[in-house]
Amino acid sequence: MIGLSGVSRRFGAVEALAGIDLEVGESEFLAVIGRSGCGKSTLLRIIAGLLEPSAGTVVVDGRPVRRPRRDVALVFQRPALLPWRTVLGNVLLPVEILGLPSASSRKHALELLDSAGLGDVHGRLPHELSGGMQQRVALCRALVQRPRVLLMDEPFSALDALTRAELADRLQELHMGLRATTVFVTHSIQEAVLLADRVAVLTPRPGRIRKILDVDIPRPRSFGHNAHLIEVSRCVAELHDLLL
Amino acid sequence: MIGLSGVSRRFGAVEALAGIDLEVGESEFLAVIGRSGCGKSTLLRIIAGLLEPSAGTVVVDGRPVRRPRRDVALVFQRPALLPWRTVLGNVLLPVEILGLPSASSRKHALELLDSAGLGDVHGRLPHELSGGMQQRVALCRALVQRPRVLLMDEPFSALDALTRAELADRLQELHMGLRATTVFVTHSIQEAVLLADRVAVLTPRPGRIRKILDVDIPRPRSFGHNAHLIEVSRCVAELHDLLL
Amino acid sequence: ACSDEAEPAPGSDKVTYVTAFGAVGRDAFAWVAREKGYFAAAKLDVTIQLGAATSENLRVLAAGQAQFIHNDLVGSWILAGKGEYTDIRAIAASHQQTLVSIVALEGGSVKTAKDLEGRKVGAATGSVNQLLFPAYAKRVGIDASKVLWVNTQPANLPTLLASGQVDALSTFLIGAKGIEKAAGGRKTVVLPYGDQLKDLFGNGLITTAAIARDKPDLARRFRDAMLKALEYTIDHPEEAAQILKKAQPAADVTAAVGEITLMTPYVRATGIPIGSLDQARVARAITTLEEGGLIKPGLKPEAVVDFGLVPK
Amino acid sequence: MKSFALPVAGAVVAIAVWWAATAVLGVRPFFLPSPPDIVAAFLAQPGYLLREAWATLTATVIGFLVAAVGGVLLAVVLTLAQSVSRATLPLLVALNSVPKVALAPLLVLWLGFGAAPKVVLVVLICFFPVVVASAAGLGSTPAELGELGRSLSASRWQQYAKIRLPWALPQVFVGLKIAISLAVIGAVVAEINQPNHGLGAVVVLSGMSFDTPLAFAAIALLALLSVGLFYAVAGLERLLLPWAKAITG
Amino acid sequence: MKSFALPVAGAVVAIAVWWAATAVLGVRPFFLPSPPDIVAAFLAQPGYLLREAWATLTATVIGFLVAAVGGVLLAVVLTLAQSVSRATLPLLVALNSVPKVALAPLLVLWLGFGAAPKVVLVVLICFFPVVVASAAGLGSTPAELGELGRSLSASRWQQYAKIRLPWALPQVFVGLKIAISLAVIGAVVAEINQPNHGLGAVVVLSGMSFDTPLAFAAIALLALLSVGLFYAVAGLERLLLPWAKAITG
Ligand SMILES: Nc1ncnc2c1ncn2[C@@H]1O[C@H](COP(=O)(O)OP(=O)(O)OP(=O)(O)O)[C@@H](O)[C@H]1O
Ligand SMILES: Nc1ncnc2c1ncn2[C@@H]1O[C@H](COP(=O)(O)OP(=O)(O)OP(=O)(O)O)[C@@H](O)[C@H]1O
Ligand SMILES: Cc1ncc(C[n+]2csc(CCO)c2C)c(N)n1
Ligand SMILES: [Mg+2]
Ligand SMILES: [Mg+2]
Repeated sequence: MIGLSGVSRRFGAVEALAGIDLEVGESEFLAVIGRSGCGKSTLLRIIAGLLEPSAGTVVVDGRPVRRPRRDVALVFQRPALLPWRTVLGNVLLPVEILGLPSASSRKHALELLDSAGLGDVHGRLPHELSGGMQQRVALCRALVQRPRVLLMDEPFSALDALTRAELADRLQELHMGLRATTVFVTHSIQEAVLLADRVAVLTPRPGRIRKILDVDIPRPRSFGHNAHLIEVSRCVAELHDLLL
Repeated sequence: MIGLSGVSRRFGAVEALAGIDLEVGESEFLAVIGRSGCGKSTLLRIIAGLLEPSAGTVVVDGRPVRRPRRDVALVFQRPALLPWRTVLGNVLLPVEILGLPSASSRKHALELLDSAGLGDVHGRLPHELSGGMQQRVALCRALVQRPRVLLMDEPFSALDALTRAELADRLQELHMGLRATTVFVTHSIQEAVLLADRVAVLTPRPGRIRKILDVDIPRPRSFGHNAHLIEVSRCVAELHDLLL
Repeated sequence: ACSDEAEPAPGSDKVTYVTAFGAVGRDAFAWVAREKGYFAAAKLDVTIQLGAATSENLRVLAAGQAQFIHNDLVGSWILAGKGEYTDIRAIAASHQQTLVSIVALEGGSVKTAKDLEGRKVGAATGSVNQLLFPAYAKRVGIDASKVLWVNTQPANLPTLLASGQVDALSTFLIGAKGIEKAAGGRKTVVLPYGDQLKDLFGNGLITTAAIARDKPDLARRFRDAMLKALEYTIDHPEEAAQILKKAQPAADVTAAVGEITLMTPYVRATGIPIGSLDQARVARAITTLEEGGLIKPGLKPEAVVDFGLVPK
Repeated sequence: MKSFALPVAGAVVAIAVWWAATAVLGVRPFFLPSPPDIVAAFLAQPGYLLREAWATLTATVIGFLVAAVGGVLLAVVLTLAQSVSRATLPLLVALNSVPKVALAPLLVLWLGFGAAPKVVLVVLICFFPVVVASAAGLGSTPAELGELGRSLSASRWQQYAKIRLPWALPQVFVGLKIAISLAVIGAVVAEINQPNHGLGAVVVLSGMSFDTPLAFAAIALLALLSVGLFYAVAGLERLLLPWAKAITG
Repeated sequence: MKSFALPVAGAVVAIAVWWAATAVLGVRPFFLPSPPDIVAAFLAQPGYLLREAWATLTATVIGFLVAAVGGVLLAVVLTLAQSVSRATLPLLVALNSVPKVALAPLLVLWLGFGAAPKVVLVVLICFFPVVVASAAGLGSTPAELGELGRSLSASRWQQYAKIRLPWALPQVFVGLKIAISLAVIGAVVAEINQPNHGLGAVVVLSGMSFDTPLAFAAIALLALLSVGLFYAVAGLERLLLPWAKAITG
């Protein structure tokens, strides 16, 4: 579904990404981890077609990426909400822009907000929300368009452990339902292991792929009850060492 | 050092905090955890003197808080960097405003940036930094003023596990050196247990103090080697249940 | 234009003079007076400022920013008669009759004054041209109220007529050459108010009552220098226009020569010196204004003219 | 209640100072009339003055609305295509620099004596601030919101309608607030040039007949009109953009 | 290089259209001179025209600088104290609404025939846009940066110097760009009223002598002057505020 070959990106003198080769299969869930500033966000923005690589090619669904695609949704690292729209209005933005059926999308949006614990605040404006609430709104906004490819940049970073676990559960369900190809940047190794089929580990400056680890733990996974403790620990430990 | 009694805060119809009673001793490190939107940021801003409580009183160092104090530093949930200042310029903002000695502060700032892994980017502008790098700049900015009270709102949320661990180590050292009274909001239970003398758990909407847990693990603590595994696990498990 | 090029003699009196309206032919004599050294000879250090319009000039005079102005006498007296600017004194008339006229294009709908009823006539907003029109209309026997006035700015008048937006203008007859130029060379029909309202003066030199009272010698020296220059100007229109052009490069020599030539008969009338202001005529002029309802009865000639200072 | 007290107090103080100045310095009424002179002049013919004020108001408002809509649209075009902006902005600046006083007579020439030249002058005078402020606003969308629009494959039109224009509105209103004041001036300049109707005509005609108090009564009405229109625009801003106030501090 | 090509192309096209219009329609030079007429008028007395342009330029620039500094300071005062703003803003709007044409003669009465009334008129005409735009900019600090300043116990002065004013600069420049165009107009209005010096005087005087090509030569110089000044301000903005461009998209 997603193929990168030899992708590099420079910002002036700074080399952010170098020689990235990566394949993400249809419906695969790939997590990306790496040190802060190693180029994770840059990688996502390149796949999303928001940024041109300095070298290399990006292919999504068999076609080279030149501009953003309508079937790809991106959750930004910062919520990027429109301050003049209510929570629901923000979630419905993609619906309006992509021209999705409005009645059913509205229902869908409200369901998503509900399952993100925001059912009762859908009429509020973003500045009235806490940081974590804003982040969840941004997540709902990406999910509402039922994308074929879902790119997420640390979508749970501002969330407490519990909310994060709940949403991770929900995301797994969704993933299984949508079968969207997912690239998920996270700084939490646990989260990567919990959610991903494979985990790509980037090296710091410039970001290169150090290793891609397969996570062979049966789904649905969870941390709540200490299921799969050993496999998870093994993966976490390995990833931890890889990050160094 | 910090005393809250009967502190509540409403935003219109929304009750964010209700009846908070809290004492933080001189040089104590208190972690605050709670579900997203439960009022953690609101609590910090009230202690910082940025927000008036709707009811109740806040005392810092024996005096009621009416406005921000010069010996209190706050790390915001969002980096809040000045886009026209370089990284170093941003870190030096409190130095200029508080009139701290400039030569030594500059040295101090550069040391802080170095230890946050930003030594080589101090001349860049914020928009050239990754999300995690921006967050670290904001952290350095708060530390440069050597505050007596340090209030931190999820300062590591955008950081990968490793950077986070390094900075947590560094923060423990600093804390032991500065002996600053610290209130540290986090959504990571592990982090709370690693760093705090006590952990306050807030209930969701409105935020009340459900419990304050003492963490009796000897310092310096760390997760890297599986030291204190049992105590840590016990604390983490208890906090996990308390969050529910 | 602000400083004299001819070196003023030491001990000269510094005065500021304001032209009637910008820097065109009718005002050229001020620069002639300077260029020919008449000011210097009279121990005057004159700063020439360009005037805006009748009332603006009077205001500048009243505010003490100028000591002498060149102004439309009829307009000035109307204002004096209304109780405004009562402390002004004319000391010479540069035009013995008013230059206000009806101007139309040859071949147009207005050939004589009789044709004006029901026509659009353009005039500078609120100008003396409009104020005097009822008196003129009465003399030529038309109904003044049947004329449709179009208010506009002075500079805009020729264009209005040339483009056919109005049928005629009420303006100074010396502008006729410019109007012909604007109309692409078409000739003009000129109907001077002066043919009917013979007692009204045109422009004149005006100073304040205070100067007339306290510094009559200064006023006389200034008046004589200016009148000498005025005479020289009408005798040498081309040279005067060149002098004007030298001081004011935006001026146009051809247009200035045209104005000077056209105004010559109004400057030099038989039997009286240039600049003359005859007391009996002034009284009749005031009567004309009173009859026209332009001022209330009671304005005395001495209140607007200092007859001790007029040329004899 | 309280929100009216301060502006009224400010006006009262200003009028008192003025009154005192005319009384103490013994200024002649035709240089500067005192407030009671002006009130008297208004009360002598309120119907006439209000009718002329209405004429000025309508021309001002129509011209302003045209300029507001046109200015925002032009700003959209200018920010859409950098090349268009590069090629036409200098011309726009050059055209704007032509003094409107000099233009007024030409407009009469081209458009006749009706309300048209007045409205056109209003449009010309208040177009530029709207364009400059709107273009600045449309160019100030934060990078993250710009990326949001692009990531959704929003069309140019959608990016403007849903993101850039709403974001720019507070700055558009800066342009509108400057423009509304200029609009009144534009109407008056046209009326001064061609004084058949409106408060500008009253100023000119009364000036000609040296009725300074009447001229000042007209100027006072003009000032009231300006203040009213300015606050109408400011009020509209408040109504439309509560979020803009909320995210600043 | 390329950055000059487009504006020049725009100007060339505009001049060509104009030229063609005068040639095809056979417009008489008195009404609308063709470009060569105007160039000829300029070449007939370039020294004179440039000297007058210099007079206009100096008055414009001095007045603009005074208004820029004063306007920003007043905006600071207005945003510092809501009560001051409430009490004085309406007066400011009212004063601004007085047509500058009507003011010009009064300024000559008060200040004489020198450059003073011209500079004052420039200040008056371009003060308001600077104030409105700067006040809007100073009021638009994001809540988080405002809190940052407060949390550091920054004094009012420090909050403005270190945070609010730098943040407002892009909007201050909107005001300055509008103001610089108005400044030229203000100088010209003063010169038209009192035509002893400057390009405005050339327009009036040549108009009186029916020398339309000369008037247009002066107007063309005015346009050049305006464009030059506008781009000088825009260039300064670029120089000072690279960050503002960088965080938008
Ligand atoms: N300005 C405001 N207006 C209205 N409601 C507000 C405002 N600020 C905060 N709130 C509400 O107060 C509650 C607490 O917000 P707060 O930001 O303190 O939460 P938090 O615990 O920091 O959450 P998070 O972990 O997501 O950052 C939330 O429900 C939020 O919607
Ligand atoms: N616009 C830019 N100009 C200059 N440098 C940039 C720009 N954007 C990113 N960079 C640099 O590219 C590198 C990678 O940035 P990126 O945002 O991709 O990191 P990241 O892996 O997402 O980090 P984090 O985990 O902190 O979000 C960083 O060193 C950053 O400074
Ligand atoms: C864009 C713009 N143009 C003109 C003026 C002001 N103005 C121009 S001409 C004139 C009358 C002069 O006779 C006035 C007041 C303005 N304020 N803004
Ligand atoms: Mg990132
Ligand atoms: Mg928070």
